[in-house]
Amino acid sequence: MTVAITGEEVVGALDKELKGAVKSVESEGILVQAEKILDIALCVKNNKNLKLDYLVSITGTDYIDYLEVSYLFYSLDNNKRFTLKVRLENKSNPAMPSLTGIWIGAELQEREIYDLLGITFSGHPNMKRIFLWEGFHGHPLRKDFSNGN
Amino acid sequence: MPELITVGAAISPNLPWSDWQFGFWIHLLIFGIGIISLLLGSVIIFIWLERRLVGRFQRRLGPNRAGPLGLLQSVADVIKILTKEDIVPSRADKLIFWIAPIVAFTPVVLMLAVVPVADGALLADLNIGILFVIAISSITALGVFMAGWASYNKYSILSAMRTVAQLVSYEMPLILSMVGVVIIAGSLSLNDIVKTQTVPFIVLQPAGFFIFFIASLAEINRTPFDLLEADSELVAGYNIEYSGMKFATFYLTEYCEAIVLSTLAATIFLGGWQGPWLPPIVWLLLKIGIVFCFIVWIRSTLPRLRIDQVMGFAWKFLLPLAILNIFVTSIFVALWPETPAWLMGLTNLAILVAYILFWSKLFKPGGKAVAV
Amino acid sequence: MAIKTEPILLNLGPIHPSTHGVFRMRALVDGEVITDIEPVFGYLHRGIEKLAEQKSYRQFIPLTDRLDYVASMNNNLAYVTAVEKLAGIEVPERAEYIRVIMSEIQRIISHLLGIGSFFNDMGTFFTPFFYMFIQKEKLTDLLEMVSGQRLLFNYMRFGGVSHDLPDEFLPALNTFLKEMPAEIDKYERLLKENEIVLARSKKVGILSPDMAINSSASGPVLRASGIEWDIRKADPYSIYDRFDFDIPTGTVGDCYDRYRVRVEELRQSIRILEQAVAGIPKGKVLNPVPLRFRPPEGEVYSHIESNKGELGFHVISDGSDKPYRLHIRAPSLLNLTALRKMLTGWKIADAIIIFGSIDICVGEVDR
Amino acid sequence: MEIRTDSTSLDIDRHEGNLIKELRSSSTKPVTEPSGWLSEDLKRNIFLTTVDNVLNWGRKSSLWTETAFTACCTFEFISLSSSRFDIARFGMEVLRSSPRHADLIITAGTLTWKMAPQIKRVYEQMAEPKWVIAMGACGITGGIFADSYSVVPGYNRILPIDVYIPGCPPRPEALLAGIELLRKKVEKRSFLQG
Repeated sequence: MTVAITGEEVVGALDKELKGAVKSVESEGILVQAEKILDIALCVKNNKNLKLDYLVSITGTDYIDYLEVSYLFYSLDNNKRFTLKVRLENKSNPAMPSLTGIWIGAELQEREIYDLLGITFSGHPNMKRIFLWEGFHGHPLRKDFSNGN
Repeated sequence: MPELITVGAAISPNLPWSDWQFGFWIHLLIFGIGIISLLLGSVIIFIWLERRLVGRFQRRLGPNRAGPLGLLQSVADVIKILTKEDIVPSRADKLIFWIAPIVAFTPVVLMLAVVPVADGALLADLNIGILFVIAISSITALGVFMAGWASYNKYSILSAMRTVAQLVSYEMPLILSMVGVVIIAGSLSLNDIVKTQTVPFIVLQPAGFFIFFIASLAEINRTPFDLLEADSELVAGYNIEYSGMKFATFYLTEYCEAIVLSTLAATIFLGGWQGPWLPPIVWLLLKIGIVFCFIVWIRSTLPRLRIDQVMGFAWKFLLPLAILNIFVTSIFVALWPETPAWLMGLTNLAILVAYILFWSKLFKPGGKAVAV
Repeated sequence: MAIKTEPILLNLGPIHPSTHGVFRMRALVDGEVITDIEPVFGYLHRGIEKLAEQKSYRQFIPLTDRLDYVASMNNNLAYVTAVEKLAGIEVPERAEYIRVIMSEIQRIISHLLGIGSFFNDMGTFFTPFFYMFIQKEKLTDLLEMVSGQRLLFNYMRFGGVSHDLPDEFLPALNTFLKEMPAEIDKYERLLKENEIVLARSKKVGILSPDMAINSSASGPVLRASGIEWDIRKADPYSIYDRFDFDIPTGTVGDCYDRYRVRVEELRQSIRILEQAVAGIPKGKVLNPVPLRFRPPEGEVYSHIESNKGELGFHVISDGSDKPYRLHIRAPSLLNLTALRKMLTGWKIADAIIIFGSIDICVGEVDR
Repeated sequence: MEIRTDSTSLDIDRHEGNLIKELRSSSTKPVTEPSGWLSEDLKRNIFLTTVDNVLNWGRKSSLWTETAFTACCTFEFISLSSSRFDIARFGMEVLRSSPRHADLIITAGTLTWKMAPQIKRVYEQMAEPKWVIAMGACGITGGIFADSYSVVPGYNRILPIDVYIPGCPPRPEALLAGIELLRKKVEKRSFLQG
């Protein structure tokens, strides 16, 4: 059984590194500041106890007031999973650091989020539309999207 | 050596019209028409045969709706292709684009000029028959290259490059594999070679046949050497931009080549028209059919090699073996001309087996480049 | 002295015989060698994730069929389990058994096609492909018996499956299970030790274990690199914890290993099917759920080991009858992450078979 | 227009994006279809000569298919060409990947706007005479995906369709029936008419 690591466990394990970055702690994950995501991701990956070395999935969601990006990690050795969340309040020009430097598995998923939700990931080697064509107007998964002409 | 070049002198005295007044022209007419109609007719049959056979290999029926047993399938294909629109890409090299199919097709037909269908019954009994075949057969590669180059298409250029590399490499073992036969027969004329085969040369020269068959598979671009067409890589290869009649010519060339090389294999190694009871031409066609079916069998079974593996196979495996074969054969012929056929054949076979075993020990499959 | 060469830009796809649908690679080639390559996606982007937000939970089931259309039952299963987890719906035991049977049949179909088209890419003239298709057709008949469709089944429902198995199904499946191992042995005799297959696929397109983990590869691609990670074992969903099977792994992570892993998985699937057929209980197959049901507010990520890898559904509910957001973690897309690194430096012919050995389904890549 | 030959170049993407936009804005209505061939177009039928018959027999007996398949329906087409249904009986097992050699496009699967210029281009590259079969619901109207922002509602927006085969996906038998229908249509073509 893949057991979820609770937010408290992670905060406990990474108390020093996480100082000030955590916004709130949930049952299966933590919500962190967007600017600090790179440091935190590195911490959870390299921490000997956590060893969250496998990036499973990145989901972007449009919650009218803000955009949320949630990262799901596994630890293949310990059979654990863990969720990191980031909220972006600036909906007109959302941007956050890219995780491609740590997991290249993030490359296509971040492009997908850029394409469908319009979040720019700084530091991504190839930040352009992935599914839709250049010149497509809008981002389909935004709730205010109409049709794209 | 003027008599080598004069075709008139090459008419066999066995033929009834050899001493007629316009015998030479009548000869040309009869055999010219004969060869072309036989070739085109057999192409139609052999394409049908291949499609039916491949069908059977794949546990299905194959074409059976057009005409009885689907025999008219190729006729339907020809009618359709010939009446299709003929497209010339706007950025193609028009002149070369036009000539390429002709350059590819003509030599294939010419090769049959020196193949006997019965004793002395051939268009030109050149005493350099084999040399003629080799010289002519390389021209097809030029046609294919011209087609690939002139099409102004990236896939066809890649295919053209592969053509040159592959055909030039396999020309070497193909020629050298026939040298053993020539040494034993003591003649370059195909008519004489067939006549000396009281025992088919495949028994005397199993290694020679092995090399010849593999090299000719590469020459006619059949699996596992079908890199020029390489459906799954290069889409359609050198003829990607051709449509209508010109494409039909290439399609025809491909099958004619297969038939002609089956003919050569039958003539040089399998005793040509020789055989009991049946008329000579039937024996020849039967042997061609057997070789062709074997080619089809290989086509429907094996995957394709990569370009560097294809080249490595020619230069590192086939060429040394061919040279070894010539060496051993000439020792036999020069020192012990009285050697019985079975001993000679057995020695040859032993060399072939030992060589393959030796080479397979060195062979490491996989990786970026061929490793031996 | 090096010859000065000019690289050319070669377009492989989207209409190309061996890009398995409408995938496209823009390759910069120097002669035959690929110096750089960029996969181009989106030629089958149908906006399934957006359509999910416009349809009710149950209306979305047929759309999941069209993700990985080679194995649509698996997509059904992944989606249905996700929503069941979200709403806390119980599934009858017989239905769980049926789900496992369907999922494994689909895995066999998908792997047969994957292996077959891999050899097609290698240049065999359709023969292995058609041999495997004969077996695939037998399974398709079985699935048709159950669902009435041949490809896109729309069979699973929240709380079970849409209807019970017909009486002829289990005997027919048993017959198939008896003859299938011999068929696999036949393929093995033909292909496993073939010199050309070895020469083409051994040590070609190696994906190292570190790279495989780092690039979020999953399924046979990950296992071929030597990592023993199978969600059926690691996080058993449905009733997979009751079955006895092994996780085949590769050692090198080359094309040959990926092919071997798929063949071994065929055998393991047959093992699971045998156990499932032997143990299937009687009973009802569906705990009815209202047509327009509203799961509670919340979010859930649920995953299954689909034939291509980890297929996950991230469903976010706002309490209404439509999903607020539905994200599909598509294994085909993520297995392609490392494609660029795997292909650079290889010849065009290798690129085709490396791509073929990853075995993607464009419907799932682009969604 | 000069395009940088760099595989990651944005220029190519922009160029292709413009093509898609142009096509999308220009194809808001279905292409008119060559209809009326099944109804008794007597005039044309009377003038069918022996030449026509032979030509049409050749054409209908060797319909080579272009391998331009997009999505799910592909598998039903492959089923049709595999050992069980064996389309080779009609001489159709020759799948040509080069549009220059092909006579028939079977539009197996959903068409997206991103894919549309490519399909149109393949159609334009094919040599006359050529035919199109719209296979499956997506090929006819966009099917289950018709509401989507990126899906073309039916191939008839960009190509003239000869035969429609409904189903999602159509069974191989249905596809065979559609092909039989197309063969009937081919038979009615007159050489003079082109």
